[in-house]
Amino acid sequence: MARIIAGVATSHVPAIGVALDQGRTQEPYWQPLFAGYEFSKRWIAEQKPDVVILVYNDHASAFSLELIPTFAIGCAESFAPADEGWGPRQVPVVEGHPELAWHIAQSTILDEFDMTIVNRMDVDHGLTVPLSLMFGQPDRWPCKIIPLAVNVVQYPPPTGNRCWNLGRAIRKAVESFDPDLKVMIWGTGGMSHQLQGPRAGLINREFDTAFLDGLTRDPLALTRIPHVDYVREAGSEGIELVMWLIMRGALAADAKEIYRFYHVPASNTAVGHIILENP
Amino acid sequence: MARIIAGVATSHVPAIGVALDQGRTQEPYWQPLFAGYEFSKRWIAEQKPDVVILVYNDHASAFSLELIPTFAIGCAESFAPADEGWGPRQVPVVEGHPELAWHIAQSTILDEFDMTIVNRMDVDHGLTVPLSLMFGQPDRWPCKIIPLAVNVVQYPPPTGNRCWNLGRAIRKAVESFDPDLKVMIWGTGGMSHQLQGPRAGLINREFDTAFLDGLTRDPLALTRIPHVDYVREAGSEGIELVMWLIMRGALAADAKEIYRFYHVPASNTAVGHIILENP
Amino acid sequence: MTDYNEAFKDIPGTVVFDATQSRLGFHLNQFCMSLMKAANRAEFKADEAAYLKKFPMSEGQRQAVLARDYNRMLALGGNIYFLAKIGATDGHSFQLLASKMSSVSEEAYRAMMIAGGRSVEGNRSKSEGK
Amino acid sequence: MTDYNEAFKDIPGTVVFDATQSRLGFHLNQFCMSLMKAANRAEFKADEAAYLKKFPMSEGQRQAVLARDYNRMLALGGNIYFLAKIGATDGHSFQLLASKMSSVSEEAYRAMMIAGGRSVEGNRSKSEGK
Ligand SMILES: [Fe+3]
Ligand SMILES: [Fe+3]
Repeated sequence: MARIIAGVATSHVPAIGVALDQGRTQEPYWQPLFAGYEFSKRWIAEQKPDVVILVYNDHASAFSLELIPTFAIGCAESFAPADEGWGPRQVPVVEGHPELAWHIAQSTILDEFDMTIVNRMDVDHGLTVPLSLMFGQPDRWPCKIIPLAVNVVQYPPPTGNRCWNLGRAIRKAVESFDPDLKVMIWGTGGMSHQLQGPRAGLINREFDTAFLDGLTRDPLALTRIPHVDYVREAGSEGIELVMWLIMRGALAADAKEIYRFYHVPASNTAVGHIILENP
Repeated sequence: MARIIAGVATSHVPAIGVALDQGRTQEPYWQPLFAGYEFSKRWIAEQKPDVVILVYNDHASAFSLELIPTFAIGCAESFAPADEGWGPRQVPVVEGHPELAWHIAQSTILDEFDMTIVNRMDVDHGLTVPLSLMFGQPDRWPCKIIPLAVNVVQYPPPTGNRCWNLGRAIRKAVESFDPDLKVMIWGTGGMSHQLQGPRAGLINREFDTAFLDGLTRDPLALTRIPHVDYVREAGSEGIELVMWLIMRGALAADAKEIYRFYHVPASNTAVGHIILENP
Repeated sequence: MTDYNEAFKDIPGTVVFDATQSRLGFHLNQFCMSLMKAANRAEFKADEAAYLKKFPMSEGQRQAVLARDYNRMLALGGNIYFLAKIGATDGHSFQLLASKMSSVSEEAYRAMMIAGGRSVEGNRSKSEGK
Repeated sequence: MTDYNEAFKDIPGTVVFDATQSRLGFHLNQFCMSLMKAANRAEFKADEAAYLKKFPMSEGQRQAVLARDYNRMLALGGNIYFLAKIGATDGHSFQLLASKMSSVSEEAYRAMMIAGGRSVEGNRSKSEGK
């Protein structure tokens, strides 16, 4: 039986990818940030997940305004890095896990989630930057990846409660998949940041800390945060945090925090990172 | 306040469109079929709906296997007839109602339906044949249309219960839309038919009659029909009937049947048609 | 969930387009989608084998297309709504396709439909059919 | 639901990309998407005004693009993730864009971020800000 062994959350700032790709990780500006992922890289090398379900949002790369899925699950064999306007990142192609992805699609649709199934999709920094942070710069990503793209660009995004429940449905799906796989689920985006308008640069360490605390202490309380509070407290792009609730919903109630990192700034963003292990 | 005044269900057989477009409606084969819609055409000319929410499925026209939304709502200004392999039907362009469509999208997403918002989409016979049956051959469709495309091609389609609940959420959305609009909701596809394999041509009048009866007598019972029973009893394409449950879910519990028509065959299909008025 | 998929397999003469079929037939069905453009239909008709080579499908799938063996195409992952675009390109009606798949003449098929269609009796379950 | 949309309007210096903005900015944002192809970026750079004419956007939107007035583009329905493609085409960092939108120099903006970012205090509500 497949099982979810752990959840990882991390910001997915595009500038982090640029710093990595340009070999600038040891610059004083970037060094503290990458240092914060050293533990995580050692940890995941030991954990050796077979598959990562990677919850992220597309940033107007694969999806324009022509078609906006609320939840899109990538069932393809592979996904190429997207050209976001400065050429695609020179990182490995992402290999999918079509069997498990289709299984999750089927299981969640029968559990009355209205998934969009995607068989051709380029993946942007929202997906590739977390891979770089956790796996460094290998020639090939060391596991299979199932992209799960969540709309947080066009309002309204899904509610926090809906995200949580999707996480629960994903857990049920994984646990009903026969092959004996070690699966992780990652939630990406956030933490507080605002990229637009006169309020750009907003950071809210207090909100972020409470959110990180809530992930272990009282995750259900987080599911009741309305969208307007994310935008007000964590900036317009802080809304990405709803994706962390999919990750958290897929874990056991008593999942244990084994690592946490918080750093301001990476470009415009408060970088938050947490690892939760299932018992 | 906008309100849903009635629901209409009808099959959407492509051959019906061909017969209409080629002026063959008076041929002995087709005459009884079109006669069955004479009442409906008079009725709808009197009703003068402002908007029709048209629930249908795309038949590999707008959506290939690259991307398969479970529920896609068309929010564009207009939708062109699709080229399904023999050139587009020569029928008017479908004019949308972006304000109401976006309102429904927002309301249903906040009610935790995971809608896909679509702003560019061609519409195939699944949408245009019902328009022809109900409105004949005008130069311009007499009302605005909001396409709601439901996946019934790739398994699994949404459950009957999920469709029903989406209908309820649509009703709530319409009733919270300020402008004073007369809205109809149509469910299309079905009834029993199978287009594939050695069992092609399957028709099940008994099942179809029970389904039509159930729409007024006990619609909730219909929501509990499992997918396998549709395929077994109503043929592989009979699964389209789940879309009728979205229509029915959007109506009042005591909606009244004012017209019914049933005819076998149109090409490979049992044609069913029912009109239900809200009290 | 396994039960969900298995249940359909008891239904005779029917291929349910589930994940397995969808993955198997992806490129076959993408080929069919390409026939929605008039220019592609013309190119396909001019040299079918050459056109099919442009799509990374299996040789078995290509042969089934060339032979217009719809049941074989269904078995190899084709979905009927996609395959219908081949029929449309040929100028064939859906009834002709249906008659081929059920191995009767088009007239016999049409007559069956006019007489009320194929009965569900004996066609519900593989065990019942025997 | 009106309440849902209205609530965001109390937040200062922020445009929420709702249905109204999305409809207003559709073609502006589609133009931005076109910049994901290197050939289109080159064509845009060669003659910006001519390239913009290819998209059915308003004259105001075209002027805002030419002037790289990002706040104006936001007001006219642009979404920041789409608009970022203009910045990328210009070779500008997101921080430069952010400094422009908040009307400070890039250095001042960078310094603010290094010092912990813009405080939420006084930035939660339009009434609070006054
Ligand atoms: Fe992001
Ligand atoms: Fe249909």
